[in-house]
Amino acid sequence: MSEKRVIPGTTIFDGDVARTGYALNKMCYSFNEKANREEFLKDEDAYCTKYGLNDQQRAAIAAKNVLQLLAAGGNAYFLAKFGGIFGLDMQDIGAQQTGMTKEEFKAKLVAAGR
Amino acid sequence: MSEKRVIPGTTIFDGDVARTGYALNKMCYSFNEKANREEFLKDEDAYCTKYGLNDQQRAAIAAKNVLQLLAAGGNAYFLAKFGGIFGLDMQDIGAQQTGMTKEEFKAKLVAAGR
Amino acid sequence: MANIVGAITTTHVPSIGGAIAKGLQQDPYWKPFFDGFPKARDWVAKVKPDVVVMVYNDHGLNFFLDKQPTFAIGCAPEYKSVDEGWGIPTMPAFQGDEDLSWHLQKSLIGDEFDMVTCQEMVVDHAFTLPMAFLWPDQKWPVRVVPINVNTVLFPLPSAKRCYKLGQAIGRAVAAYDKNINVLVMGTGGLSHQLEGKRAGHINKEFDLKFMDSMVNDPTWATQYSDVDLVEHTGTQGVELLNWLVARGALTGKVTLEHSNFHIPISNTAAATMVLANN
Amino acid sequence: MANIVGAITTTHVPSIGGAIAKGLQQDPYWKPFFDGFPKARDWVAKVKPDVVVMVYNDHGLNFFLDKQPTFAIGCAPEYKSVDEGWGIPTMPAFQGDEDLSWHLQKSLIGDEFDMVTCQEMVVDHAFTLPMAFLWPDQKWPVRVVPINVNTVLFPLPSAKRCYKLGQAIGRAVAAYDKNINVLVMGTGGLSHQLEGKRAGHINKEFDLKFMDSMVNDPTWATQYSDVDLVEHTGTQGVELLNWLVARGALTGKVTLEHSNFHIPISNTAAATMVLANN
Ligand SMILES: [Fe+3]
Ligand SMILES: [Fe+3]
Repeated sequence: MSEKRVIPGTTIFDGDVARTGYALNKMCYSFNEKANREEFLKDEDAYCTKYGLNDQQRAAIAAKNVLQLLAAGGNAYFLAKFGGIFGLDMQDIGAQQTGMTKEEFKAKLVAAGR
Repeated sequence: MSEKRVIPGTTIFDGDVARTGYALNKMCYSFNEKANREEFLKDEDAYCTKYGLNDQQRAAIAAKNVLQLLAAGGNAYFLAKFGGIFGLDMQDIGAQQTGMTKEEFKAKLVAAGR
Repeated sequence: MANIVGAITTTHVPSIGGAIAKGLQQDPYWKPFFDGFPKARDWVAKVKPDVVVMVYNDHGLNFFLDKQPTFAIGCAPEYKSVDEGWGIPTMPAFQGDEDLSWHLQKSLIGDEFDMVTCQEMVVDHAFTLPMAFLWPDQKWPVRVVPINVNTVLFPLPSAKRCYKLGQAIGRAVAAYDKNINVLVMGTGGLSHQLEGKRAGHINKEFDLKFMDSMVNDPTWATQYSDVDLVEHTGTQGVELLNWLVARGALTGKVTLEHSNFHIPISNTAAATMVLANN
Repeated sequence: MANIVGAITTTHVPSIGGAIAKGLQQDPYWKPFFDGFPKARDWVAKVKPDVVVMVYNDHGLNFFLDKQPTFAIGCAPEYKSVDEGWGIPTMPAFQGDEDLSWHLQKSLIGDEFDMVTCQEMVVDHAFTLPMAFLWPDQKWPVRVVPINVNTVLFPLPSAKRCYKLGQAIGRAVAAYDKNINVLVMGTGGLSHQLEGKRAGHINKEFDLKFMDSMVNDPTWATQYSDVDLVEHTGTQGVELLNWLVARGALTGKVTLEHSNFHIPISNTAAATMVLANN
């Protein structure tokens, strides 16, 4: 197979990533339902076990670290449901990933409009 | 829309049929699981209500009549799971629909091979 | 014969749902975005659609990776707005146009589009918010037909394929034997990227070029692969594929009735276009 | 580069599962059907496939009408055989070839086939029985890639579209950079109709012509619409679409190694073909 194209700072959610991330994404998909979000919050560890997460995925969930979650095969559309549990908005998540403060991240977005 | 082609004695499971039959087919789909088959057998009526079957569909289920089930929007692949609950094989079902005895129906199949 | 009145394409950022629920439409942050809609509503009142064909992407609500469609069509009597994980208020259910859905299903599969047929389906913000932009009272005066495009799992349907799907939808609606007005909508985009070290990527230049092409050069974006589109517009900017499907469905002379572009709403370059089809 | 060794196409009537479970292979009713397999097994032993690409139709086990695909591809690490409603004994799980699955997924979507990608999937008799015909000990010596074709909800993908899907599979396998042997299987048919007053419809003449065309004139059946195929072969006879996909995947010179045809098994004209691809 040909070499994959690399876009810095960006993951293409293709088969390779989807393969590693399936259990994690399936768990996040379950968070569409309130009862599941509550079950997760009551015992995060048991819930991760129920969905068969591997160690890397469990660590990323425990750390609530988006870059780690992505590296563990998470897809943004599903991870957003995990982020929602903790009331994180997209600027919180953007700031966390880029190492900026939330204010800096927002300023960067505003600057893109000029 | 153009007139539909008619093949005597045959239903084409297209949108028109699928629309009327959805609840019935959904109930039959549930019979993939043993627990559901048992729940149905315990109280057929309550189970039909749970899946929202209309009167025509309920009557066809109660009568275990395949032609009626087809007329009510049932699809053969799903109805087969309903038939399986009662241990009906495809020659029982064929005989019922064609008004033959099972032996006559089997003889007709054998004749088709000559 | 059915008549395609035009297309409305718009961003569908989830936090807009929160802003609507809190009544922040006149708040300085939100005003430049919500100001885009009164003119769109006036135009809709004029063209009187009976049905909206809504081209959007599910965000992991109705579909999961166990069965991820490339293209799906709703053929249900109604579509419920349900919890998608963040407590955005849900909206009243949408009444399906089953006749048109099944007509399109038949026509598209006959045209070699390998649609997933959905007799039951729930819809997320990508469907509900654009409806609420046009009808803020959420008393939907139209029936709907959902068309879903995969923007989750790569490869995505190519921009070229999406445009062709739109053309096939246009042909099918034109051949429909009921005398109704159909509005096509395409939701999502424009440039944004939620994840990774490049989170916050926005590409104003590309977006403006793309918006221009929607009027004057509709196949312009079909030169790009899915990964090209990620590079230019961000990982979620690819949602512009829904716009391309909607644009492809316009069969006549297309004129721009209205457009709005504002950076940022949430992490997104927010845009709306109203295109008439004559 | 991957090598397509050939195709095996065969009937998949559920009651065959019962006959296997009860050891009735030498029973006078079943013998003419099971006698078709020793030669197929000998050929398989000779060509040594590493992977089976299994083209079949789900019978309402993994898919329901809430999300009915036209074409789907399995991209899972394994596929379980589970209860499909009648207590046919289940079989050991099948190991997926994830690398080949994802290669095909990418290639087919790139080729404008709008596949549903399935990272989780259970398989029914249409998948399991043909595997058990070739490997009666059910110790599967191959990995598998399932390809699912809609034969439930009309319109079906046309015979022409199915043949083209097969050609695209053939191209994709030929372009795969691992040195493996791939056997394509197509299951279902031949003529049979389970339901309606025409139940028991069988069309020997059409079946024999179709079997001949599989060797000598593979696009012959692409002249027929889905409803044409129902008329000729019965409501479930349309499962021959799976055979057409498998045949389309053969890229070289095709020769008939073996065939078997027997009426009836259950309500079905039962047939098996072994086609080598050189
Ligand atoms: Fe979105
Ligand atoms: Fe079958």
